[in-house]
Amino acid sequence: MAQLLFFGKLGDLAGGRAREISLPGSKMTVAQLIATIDEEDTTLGSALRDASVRVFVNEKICPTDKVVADSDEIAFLPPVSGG
Amino acid sequence: MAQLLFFGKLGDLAGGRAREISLPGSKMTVAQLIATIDEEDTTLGSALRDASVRVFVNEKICPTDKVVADSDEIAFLPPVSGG
Amino acid sequence: MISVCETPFDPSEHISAFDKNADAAGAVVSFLGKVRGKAGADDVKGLHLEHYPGATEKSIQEIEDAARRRWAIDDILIIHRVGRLKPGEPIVLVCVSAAHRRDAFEAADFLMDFLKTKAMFWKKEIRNDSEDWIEPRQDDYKDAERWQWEE
Amino acid sequence: MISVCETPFDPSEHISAFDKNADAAGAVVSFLGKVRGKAGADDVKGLHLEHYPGATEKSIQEIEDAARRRWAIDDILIIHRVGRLKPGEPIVLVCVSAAHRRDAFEAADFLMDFLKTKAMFWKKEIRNDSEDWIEPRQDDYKDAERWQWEE
Repeated sequence: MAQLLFFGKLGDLAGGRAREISLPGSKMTVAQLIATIDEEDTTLGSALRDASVRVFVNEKICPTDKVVADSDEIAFLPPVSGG
Repeated sequence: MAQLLFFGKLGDLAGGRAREISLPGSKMTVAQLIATIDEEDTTLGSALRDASVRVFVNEKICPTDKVVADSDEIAFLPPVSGG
Repeated sequence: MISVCETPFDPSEHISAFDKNADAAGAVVSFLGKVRGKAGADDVKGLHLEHYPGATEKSIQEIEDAARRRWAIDDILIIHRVGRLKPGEPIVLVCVSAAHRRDAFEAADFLMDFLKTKAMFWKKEIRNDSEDWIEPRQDDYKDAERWQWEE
Repeated sequence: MISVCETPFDPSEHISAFDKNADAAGAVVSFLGKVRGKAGADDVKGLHLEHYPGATEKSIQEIEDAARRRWAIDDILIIHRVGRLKPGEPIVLVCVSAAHRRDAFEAADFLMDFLKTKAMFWKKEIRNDSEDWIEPRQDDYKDAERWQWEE
């Protein structure tokens, strides 16, 4: 199972910080993954597509044409605000 | 008696931080006072005349033509260095 | 040292230990950020702070490394709270020791600017009748732009 | 609060008390200056610091007042040692609390620049085989010139 992580306001929209998704043998890109999510939940889908959202795969920033696998951790990060 | 105060390197030159001097009924200016000191001790006298030295009379900065009285506290301040 | 902690911390304890270790340093600057009980006219009941365990620490380490490349620094301590915070509680503590005060001041200032705009934290402000995810203010971004960030 | 003290002080005690009082503040910046054991290649055995009782406190108060006119500050603490100091001992502690971090950082920086160049202290460096009265370095004057001093 791939692990999806939603931080900040994205977690509120997703109804939880973490979600598992099965990507067995898929050649899905991050963009395609977001499209799949969008089919079920347009609000979350368009929030994930926002230009301010960064995608990290296994803790490394990635473009949305990155192909993801079933063992990956895929994190969606809205603008940060520490301190 | 007027109280003379010498700070920092001026105290070392004067051989002490404080000195009393009698100025009864005098109309001596600070410049004249320095000249009097210079007669006895040229090294100290010329150090007191250095452009970097500020003169405070009763804790207020004064020009050297300020007339000083027997009850005054006259302080000679070389460049400061705190912190 | 970098620490992300889930429970309240006592800043003076950490500052004290940091000072005692900073034996050769001439200057120690510390910054403490606390939850304010006001945001504009509204009362703030608290903050909720999230992080991305592992990745957040890495993002802070990158900020520390950038500061060390730029200034002559002896030591750096960064502690950042996450979880639910009440007004008055410390959010972030940054300590920097250096031989000279300018290095310590600028590095602490730099660290805070990027902890605000680059470190992986997300902050929700909890008021009596609403909750809002906070993003850095324009001023925060402007502050961070004063420095040329070098990867 | 302004304090000129003849005996060693524990900075963390004062920082701790200051933090606890700074309830409404969002930001607390502290600066601690310590005696370094090195000056260039030479070992420093200690410092001797003189002040002008009364006038010195007044000169510090003027610096604090100037900072308060310039930034939105909640509270300021300034402690300065005088007398004979050993390497590692605190010379000066400055704490500033404010609603926002930029005010606290800049005010602390400003206070230190003028404590170095305007407050009435005189400092002698004691080495193994010599003693020298120290004057501010060119860098100290340049730092202070960054701010427009307004009487």
